[in-house]
Amino acid sequence: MRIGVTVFPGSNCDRDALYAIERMGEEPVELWHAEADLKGVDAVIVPGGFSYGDYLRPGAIARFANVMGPLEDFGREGGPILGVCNGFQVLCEAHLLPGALLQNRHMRFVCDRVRVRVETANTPWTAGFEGGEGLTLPVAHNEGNYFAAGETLARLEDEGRVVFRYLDNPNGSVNDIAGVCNEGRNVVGIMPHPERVSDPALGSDEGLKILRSVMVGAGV
Amino acid sequence: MPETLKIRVLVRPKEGILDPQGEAVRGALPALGFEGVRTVHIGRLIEMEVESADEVDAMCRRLLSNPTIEEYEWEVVS
Amino acid sequence: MPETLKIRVLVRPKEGILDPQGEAVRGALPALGFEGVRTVHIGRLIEMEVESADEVDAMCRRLLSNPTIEEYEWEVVS
Amino acid sequence: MGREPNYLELSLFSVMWSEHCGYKNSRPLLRRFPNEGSRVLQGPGENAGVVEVGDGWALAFKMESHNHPSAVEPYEGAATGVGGIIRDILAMGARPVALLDSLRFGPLDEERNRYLFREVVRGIGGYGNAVGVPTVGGEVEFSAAYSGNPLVNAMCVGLIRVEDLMRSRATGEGNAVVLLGSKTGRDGIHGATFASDELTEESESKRSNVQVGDPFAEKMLIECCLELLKRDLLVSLQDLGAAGITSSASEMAASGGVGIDIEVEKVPRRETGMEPWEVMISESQERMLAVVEPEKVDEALAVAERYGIGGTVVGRVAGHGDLRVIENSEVVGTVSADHLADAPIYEREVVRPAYLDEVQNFDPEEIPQPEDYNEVLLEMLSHPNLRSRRSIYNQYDHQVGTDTVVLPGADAAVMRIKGTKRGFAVTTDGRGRHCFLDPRGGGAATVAEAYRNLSCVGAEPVAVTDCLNFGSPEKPDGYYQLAECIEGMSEACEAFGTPVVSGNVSLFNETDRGPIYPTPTVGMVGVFEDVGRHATPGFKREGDMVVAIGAGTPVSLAGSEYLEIIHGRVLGRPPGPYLDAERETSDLVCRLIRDGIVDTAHDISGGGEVVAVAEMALAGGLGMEYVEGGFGRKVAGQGAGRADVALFGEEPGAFLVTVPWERWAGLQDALGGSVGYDQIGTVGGDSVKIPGYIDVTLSELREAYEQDLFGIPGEVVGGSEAVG
Ligand SMILES: Nc1ncnc2c1ncn2[C@@H]1O[C@H](COP(=O)(O)OP(=O)(O)O)[C@@H](O)[C@H]1O
Ligand SMILES: [Mg+2]
Repeated sequence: MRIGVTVFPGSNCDRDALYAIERMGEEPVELWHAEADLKGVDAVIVPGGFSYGDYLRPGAIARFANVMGPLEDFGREGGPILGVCNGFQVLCEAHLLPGALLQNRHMRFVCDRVRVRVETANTPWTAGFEGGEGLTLPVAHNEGNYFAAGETLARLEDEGRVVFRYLDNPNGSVNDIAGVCNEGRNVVGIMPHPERVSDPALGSDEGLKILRSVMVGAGV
Repeated sequence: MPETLKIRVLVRPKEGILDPQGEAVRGALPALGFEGVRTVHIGRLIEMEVESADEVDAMCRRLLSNPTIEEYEWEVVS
Repeated sequence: MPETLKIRVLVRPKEGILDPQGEAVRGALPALGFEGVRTVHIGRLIEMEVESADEVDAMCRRLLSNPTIEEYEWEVVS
Repeated sequence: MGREPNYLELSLFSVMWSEHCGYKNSRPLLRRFPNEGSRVLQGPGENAGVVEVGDGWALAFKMESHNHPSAVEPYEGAATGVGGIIRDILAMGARPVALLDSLRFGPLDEERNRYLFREVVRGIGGYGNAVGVPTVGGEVEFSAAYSGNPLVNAMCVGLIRVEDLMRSRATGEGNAVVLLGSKTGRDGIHGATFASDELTEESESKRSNVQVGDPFAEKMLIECCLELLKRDLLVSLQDLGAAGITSSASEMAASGGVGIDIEVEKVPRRETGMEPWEVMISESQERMLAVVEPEKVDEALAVAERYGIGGTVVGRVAGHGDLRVIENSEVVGTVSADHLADAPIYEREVVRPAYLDEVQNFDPEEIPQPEDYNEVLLEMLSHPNLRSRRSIYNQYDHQVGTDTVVLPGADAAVMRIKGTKRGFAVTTDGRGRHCFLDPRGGGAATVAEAYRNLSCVGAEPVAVTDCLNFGSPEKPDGYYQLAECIEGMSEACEAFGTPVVSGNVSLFNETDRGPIYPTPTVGMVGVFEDVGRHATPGFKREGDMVVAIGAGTPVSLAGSEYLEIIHGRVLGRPPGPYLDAERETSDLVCRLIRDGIVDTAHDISGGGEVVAVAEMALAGGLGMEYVEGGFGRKVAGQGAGRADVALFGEEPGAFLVTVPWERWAGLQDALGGSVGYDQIGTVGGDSVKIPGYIDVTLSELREAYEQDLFGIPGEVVGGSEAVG
């Protein structure tokens, strides 16, 4: 399977995501922001970092990059996309996902490990789970406080589109939301970093299960 | 070179959106001896020199603010 | 309850101070399809409701701006 | 130079010969440091030191101070300190892979100190997190000696293939000098140093010379330079630090034995009306200077464009040995590059200060013994000098790059090298109070502490970088402290086989309250052949035996945390150094870990044995019970006598390790020899118990230890931090 990783100016978890894909035994493909080309990949990860320095608002500038045109088409056509951390912020800014990520309620950057529950197995990025499973995942962000307006939030909950929920909320997110998906369920945003726990040499590979799920959906 | 216009854009959190910075400032004021401040809200100030004002509104809507959580106003200053 | 005044404070980087945010936004604009923007500067907007304007200047100096690198202006809006 | 220098030339000399660039007070003393070793590929004199790891890999590392800028504007001062040290590593051609911060502040009950502390930590995180280099370790201490004069030392480690090492040596007459990165403004140009009639008082207050960091520009600069190196487009690379183009160009020229012409009008500027001398000494951040062969210039500039950063040819390598500044084809200044890089030197007499007799005169009998040891332990653990640093390092991204094997909170950070079994460990340590009480002993103890911290994660310590933070060397006390600390550090480095390969000096750290404690900080790097074989301090298994290992060196209250925190005294001459015994013990612990006998180890350091036990218990979430009579290390007879000395006293060179029963025999075989050891207790339960003295639950300990360092009740915010 070919999995693309977008690289914006200021992305800094791009190499970590590429490395995790390689460790899964799949083919990582770098997708440079200035090229409007997804190079025929089967799935895309929009990685974490500080695209354009997070200046103005996280994700606000990256959303206009050339690579985003084909990425939006890919998402609308049902292609699996996972936005991690800054990638989640980019996907919200691009309206591929609902809602927005506000500054952490305590106004500090938070780097920690938190307990998260997988709320639904019905997305390409959670297909390898039973719903309700717990995971411990690293977080590292300054704007991870998920917000969606009343009706949007109600719909997310009703339609089972809250994909991950914090068991210990590190940032003040509404309804403890750590990740959501779009209506088509193929685009998922998650604040914690699965790629940081995809190697037993670093103590845990719990995150690999998220990345590998996309292969379940693809019948690999 | 064409003349330029000075534009001022104000972006603020929509009503009801969490504004922890504003909260923190308001909370800190009494300890500094500043009484009588009822509310504080913190937003963004963007000042630009542009060749034409035609696209300013589109820029505000699409880039400078996020309509899900923010509102904006802009004016030509000079 | 006493009447309140609405105050608007604008805080921006002092002259000569690097404004990385403004630079990055200006640099990115042409690629986003926005032409003709010469300069962009980004600062903070602070809006307050206060009972009296007497202490606003002191608040700007001591809390709302960082005088080492920022300058401010303020006005009563209503 | 045979004629009167003009204004531009004078300003070049003035900045280059400042202490910061010229080391005029410290250079003769620095020669004392040993700097050779079998793994050393690059010693002092380059942008960073470099040591060999194995499998073709090398580590470049250096530490630098940003004390003064951080005192003026803490957020940006700390941020630009991080940015600056990253560029030093980048200049060696290495990818920056780890950051550490060594910090000192005045006590947190003063508002200004809290403000400085909070903003410095925010600044380090703000820059390091965005630039994508993990901040994996550091240290912080609070003492009145640093009120108003915080210390902000940042260290960076970079990873590089041995064959790719870059040096800042300009060669090849006619080669292009290329300026990469941000535009040049008036950053860091001090109106005070250069009285200029253009600047009125009013314009002075309206403008600012403070440098602001742009981590986004730095991130792009890193990726751009690494790409240029990968494509073999560079002859030489150099960062722009203090004194900007002047210092970089003259250093590159001097070390290559050539000259450089700078065409100053070509330097891209952020501001209008800049004079040539302003451009030449501007300290605008996020810039690098490269030497490129003429036929490779176009490709190099295209790479810069791909990364969205500036790339401009601003000069040439020339056959003459001068740094020439040219404006629109006219030479506006000429100075010999050698001359610029060769500041004059002052040597002074070393005279023992009178205060030492006073502070070293300490009689422990005057110190009353505690009535309630539980209370003392809790008070110590909650003191800002011993409390958990979690509220600091949780603001730093310590995992980006996915190489951090042991996260902050242990004795040293452990990093892997992808694609190999190898790894490295890194720690920063400083002992200001000890250096104040006994400069030579404290200097040695600083190095020994770093050596212990690496040993107890299982790394083989290999080399040192340092930052010498001192008061004025123009005062006899200050000069004595500097000279003696260097002597002590050098003796320890020799005894431990850890040469000094890079470093930095920050003098004149004084306020109207007096000088800081003499505070040399050390960054030490160690290597692993198999990074999987490492240890951490947290207790891991119920039933493990807890074993104290020591060199038989004395335990003492002199200069201890206990004496300061509980009794409010900074007195006494801490014992040691006992360099050979300390090395033997440390090496032994390292070997136990490498051989797979021990996976849990911690050194006994600030706060003494019980604080070390509490830290191990909290880190592992498991309690410990002492064996009857096990308290106070019996190791070679130490700790006999007063219980508070045994429990809270400090000593050089002791460790706690744990082993399961089945490895006890293996441990005993390995220990033997001259190093003493004792089983002091067993891991288990949910409290720390020392019969007759201590019985505290983990949750009580945690409550004391895990308090937020920034959450002082009733605190007042100042400046812009609440808003910015
Ligand atoms: N300023 C800091 N920045 C990052 N990490 C820190 C900082 N201060 C302390 N730490 C972390 O906490 C650990 C313990 O600190 P400290 O008690 O000073 O260690 P030790 O006594 O072993 O030298 C350090 O190794 C580091 O991982
Ligand atoms: Mg230690």
